Amino acid sequence: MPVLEGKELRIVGFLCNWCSYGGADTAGVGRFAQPTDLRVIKLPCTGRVNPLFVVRAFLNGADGVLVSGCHPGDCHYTAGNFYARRRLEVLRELLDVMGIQPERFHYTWVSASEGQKWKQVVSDFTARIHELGPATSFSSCAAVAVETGMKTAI
Amino acid sequence: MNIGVFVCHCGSNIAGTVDTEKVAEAARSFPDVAFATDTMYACSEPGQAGIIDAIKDYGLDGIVVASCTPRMHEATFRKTLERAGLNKYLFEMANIREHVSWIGKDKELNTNKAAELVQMAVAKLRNNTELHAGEFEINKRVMVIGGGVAGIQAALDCADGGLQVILVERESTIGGKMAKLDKTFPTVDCSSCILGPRMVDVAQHPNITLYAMSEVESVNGFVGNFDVSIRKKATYVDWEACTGCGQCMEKCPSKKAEDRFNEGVGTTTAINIPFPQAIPKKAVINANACIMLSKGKCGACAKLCPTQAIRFEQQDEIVQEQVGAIIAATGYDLFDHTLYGEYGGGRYPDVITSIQYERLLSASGPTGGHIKRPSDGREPKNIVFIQCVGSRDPSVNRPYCSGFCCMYTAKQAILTKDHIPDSQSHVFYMDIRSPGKLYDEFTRRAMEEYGARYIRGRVSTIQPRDGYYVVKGADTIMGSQVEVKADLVVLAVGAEASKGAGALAEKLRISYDGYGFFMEGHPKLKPVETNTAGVYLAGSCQGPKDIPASVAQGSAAASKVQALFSKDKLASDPQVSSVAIQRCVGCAKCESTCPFGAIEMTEFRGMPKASVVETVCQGCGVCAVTCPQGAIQLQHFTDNQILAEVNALCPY
Amino acid sequence: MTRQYAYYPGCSAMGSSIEYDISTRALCKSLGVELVDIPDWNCCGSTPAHASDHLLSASLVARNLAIAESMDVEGIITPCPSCLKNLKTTSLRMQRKGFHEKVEHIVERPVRADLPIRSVLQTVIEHCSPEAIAEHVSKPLKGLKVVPYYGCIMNRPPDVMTFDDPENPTSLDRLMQALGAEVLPFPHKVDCCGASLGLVRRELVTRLSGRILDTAASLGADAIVTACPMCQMNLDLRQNQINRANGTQHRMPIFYYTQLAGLALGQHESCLRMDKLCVSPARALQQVGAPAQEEPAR
Amino acid sequence: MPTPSATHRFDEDFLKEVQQGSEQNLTRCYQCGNCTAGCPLSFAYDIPVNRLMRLLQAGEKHAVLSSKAIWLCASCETCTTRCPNEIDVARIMDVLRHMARREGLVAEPPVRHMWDAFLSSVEKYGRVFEAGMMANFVRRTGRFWTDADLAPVAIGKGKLGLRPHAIKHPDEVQRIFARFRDQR
Repeated sequence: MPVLEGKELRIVGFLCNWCSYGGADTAGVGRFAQPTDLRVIKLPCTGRVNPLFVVRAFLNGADGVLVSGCHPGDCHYTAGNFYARRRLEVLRELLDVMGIQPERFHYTWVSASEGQKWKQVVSDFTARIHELGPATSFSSCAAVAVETGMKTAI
Repeated sequence: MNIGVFVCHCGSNIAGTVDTEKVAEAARSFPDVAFATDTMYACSEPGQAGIIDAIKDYGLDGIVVASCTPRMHEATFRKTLERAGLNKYLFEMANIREHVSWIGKDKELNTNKAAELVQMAVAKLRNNTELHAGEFEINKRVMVIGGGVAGIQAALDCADGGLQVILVERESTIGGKMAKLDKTFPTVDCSSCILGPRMVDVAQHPNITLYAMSEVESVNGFVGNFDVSIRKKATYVDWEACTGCGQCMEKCPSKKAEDRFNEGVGTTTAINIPFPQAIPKKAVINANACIMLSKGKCGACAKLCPTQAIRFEQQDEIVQEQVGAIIAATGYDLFDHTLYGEYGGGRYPDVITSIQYERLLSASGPTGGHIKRPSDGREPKNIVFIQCVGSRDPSVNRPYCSGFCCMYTAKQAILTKDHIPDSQSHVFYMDIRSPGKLYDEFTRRAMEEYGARYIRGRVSTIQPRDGYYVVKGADTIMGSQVEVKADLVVLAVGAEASKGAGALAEKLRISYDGYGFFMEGHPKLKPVETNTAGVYLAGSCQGPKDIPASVAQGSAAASKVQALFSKDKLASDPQVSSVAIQRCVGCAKCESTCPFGAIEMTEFRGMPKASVVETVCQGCGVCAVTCPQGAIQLQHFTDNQILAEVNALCPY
Repeated sequence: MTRQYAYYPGCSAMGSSIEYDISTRALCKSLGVELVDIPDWNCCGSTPAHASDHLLSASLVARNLAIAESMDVEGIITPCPSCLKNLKTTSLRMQRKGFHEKVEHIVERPVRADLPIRSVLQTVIEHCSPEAIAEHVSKPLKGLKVVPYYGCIMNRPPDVMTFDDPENPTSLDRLMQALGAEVLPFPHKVDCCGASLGLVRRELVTRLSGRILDTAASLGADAIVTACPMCQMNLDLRQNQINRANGTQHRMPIFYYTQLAGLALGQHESCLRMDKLCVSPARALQQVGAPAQEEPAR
Repeated sequence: MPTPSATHRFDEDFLKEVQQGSEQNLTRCYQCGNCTAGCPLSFAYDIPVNRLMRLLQAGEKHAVLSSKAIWLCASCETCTTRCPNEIDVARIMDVLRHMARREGLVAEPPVRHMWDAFLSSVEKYGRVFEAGMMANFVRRTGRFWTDADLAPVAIGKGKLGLRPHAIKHPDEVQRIFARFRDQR
């Protein structure tokens, strides 16, 4: 089922189960109104986020990708978010090369208690993506090329 | 696969802003979906029955429920599947309440989003496989961190239930804040008379090992098998030998040491036993104040100690303990009133905190229970109490109500009248918050029987004027300024998270809120659990609480531990990593990245291979991203499963 | 090394607080703080302006800011807290685009509103530090008991003034101690003396200022040290009015801190203009062995 | 001030105007009374500050704008400095004075005259001419003996110049006043 033309853009979120997913729940329980574009994929930890997931999302037509986990030091698995930070920093460098605007990608830390902050993060990022507008789509062959290149890069 | 989809109305919580029928209809067009319907309350008895029937009637072998957050009801529905004879991991949830219906009003957008989340769940479910939990042994010992009234209650309940308890206390004695109180509201019974016996029970209980002057250094492992290292801070006294006779205190020449137990009201000796009922009743040397330790000469205590217990050379010591569960009961600290420059910022000797006043009231306190002004030892006649100092004050980032100040202030006003019959108390308050059994009656007594004058308004400033203090406040009900002459001003300082709470939370891997209070598992339904299995909360470390509430939570946490330990083995979570041996090239990258050391390198037909120790793996999935071959995968969160979700959302 | 600042004297410097201006210039000179007057500066509008309209108030200030921005200086400094509050408030509010445009439209010139703005007191304290000043003291104010009176707006509101503690400022205390004076703990450091209502409601002023004088006297102070022209004029020029209204006999000298500093640094009377004070400082000055002033005309 | 009746008309536009003009959120006030407690001039007010804040919340336009208190406020910033909810009360008092002027409700005319006298002096010379301003004020209020006792002392001390210190370009300041007037 497609995004509602003109109303929404395609934004994918990868959230860790312990902090940010809880933060998003807290925002919901607090009835903090947010734009509806974002679709959340729940993972145990941002340490599980393979940069490939992000790239695949973009290649398949995502207009924005948001990754959010526990604050540094608060990781439920002690170090998962540090691994995530390192990998995502590398990814940010590569996005440009792959022809993806780096501004379309953002990662941040939101704890389970920070409902208000989560609302802010979602609102700001969604606004940013709407400013950038829809991403240019990739031809399937280009996509394959990029992904294989990516695999070797990481 | 035959997938059944159930879209929950949650009354009007979801159906109010999501067209659940439409979502169900959309779901029918998704691959492998054999059955889809909306339902009033999926979690209710009939709701679950409906799911079970559908599984039977339509031969479903996978279920998606679109309702609230999985953090709420995933466990519920997994049980439902098991009751229907399905493996509980053939289940996915779409969160269309917290993430959809509660955060947006546009029904069209919400409905569309809900349908997409269902589609995503279906896509993942199609890649799910049956998983089966293993079992592992648990260590039925429990560690309680913090020896205040909540920790004492938890420790005693666990110990009485036959569990081995490790009680870790930062100070040299247990008792916490309650041990410093003179009387307790609303009964005005003596604090040490009711707490004292419980403290003695702790000391004498065969099942309790007490580490005083100790702090948790690090925590490793997981529910059922935690490895804790505890730092026993140097006391410079051999506690095996020390009998607590107290002769050392009488002879110690250094008498200007900070008196922590008496909250800095007066000073004490460098070698010190905080108070007569201390548990353990052992001497501790304050290294900064000790002449021997700072200047290398003196040793008076060592000379006269009847049991030669003094050890100037003593060092901190690290001890290891294994436990299966942990109860955090680290309590709270009091707001630092020096942030209020308008109240003197600590420059006025006779402007003191409420807990300092408790020490003045206490018969075992520095003044032997006689209320004396710190400045000149005079007995005050006019005492002003100022409430909400560091509570309900956004300008110092303390917008919350500390809950118990109204009550202890009323108590202190009553005790003041008892101590000094010809005294007059004034209480500046914003609102009197006294919900609780016999609480409001108590505050009324302070006014009606003890003549405390309550003034509804905040105090703007306190100014000293020859020998007394002018308290400038407002009476908002009368609609005017009021100035009260005071001999003594008592600030009802609010509660805040105890120092080091954040650091401990990080060691325990639990979350804490913006103020540093630990986060409970669920604000309503999991008041003493945390999101980390095997770690529980008791008392004010979770948020300001009075004594009855702290005790109740101590018992609640204890009973949670008892329930956990009622089984001899725990089911291990099968959502752990596993290695596809034929794809593994034995590069050992995963071994080096695993935060838990859950991966061992083994040999298989002479080739090095990684293998996962399932009971140690916590399921973070860091290894899965590290593996260049994609050989190691996290069960239930495999690359394929996650990419299926991505592709469902981004189909081009 | 010397530092150049755009100097904004404020209207009172031309009249009621001329000795503050003179002694300020002298002190700054001796401490290597170079003052360059803002050419053709105009009145900031003080309370009458901001109490009448914020845009008018800001516009009057903005003209001065614009002129100062054309000078090569580290920032703007002024001895008067009232001017200081107006200048700082304006440059803060002009950070907001809409307001900025309105103001520029009215003053008809570009205004950046980005120069740091400080009081002379803050500059002296932070640029030279009391300790450093102590080394230059040739005539320590031994035995002189003073209470420091900062006035209500030298440090408040804290978000705007961002200098010293809003409830218990200590910069004057430290400076006076460095000069050898004995500083008494004064509870009314930041209390309002009511100066702005002097003309219209004298009975209010005599009450507020009376309390300040009473406490200072009861503490055994030889003098009050001020940093505000309004406060000084109020407590000094009106002291007889205050005495009459409250039935008191205060003869409390009200010094500007710059006068006492100059005195301790051995500056000549022509730099201090003690003769401008209405309440004779003679006794206080004799205490520190300074040449007695002739009893000024009354 | 008239006691607001239970069925008083809540003037929402008034509340909005105050909040926009002062950039303060009045719903933050929880009536602790700290502003009143610290106000040095409360003893002279007809309505204490915290009550003014309450009347604002209740949209009681007339009661607020016709109060003496808003004119006696000395802008000493004590309320602003100590408000636990970080409301800039002094700034609100400013805004109330602005509005009262526009509504022609000035409960303390002398204060207004003094300020006007001050400002017209500034408009004329670019700086305040203290003696001139005094004269102007006396003319406006007919209070001939205002501080008459101080004049000789002040003059004797050379603190009350009898000639204005006009700036070089008073016209620039005059244009500021003029442009300010016609943009309103």
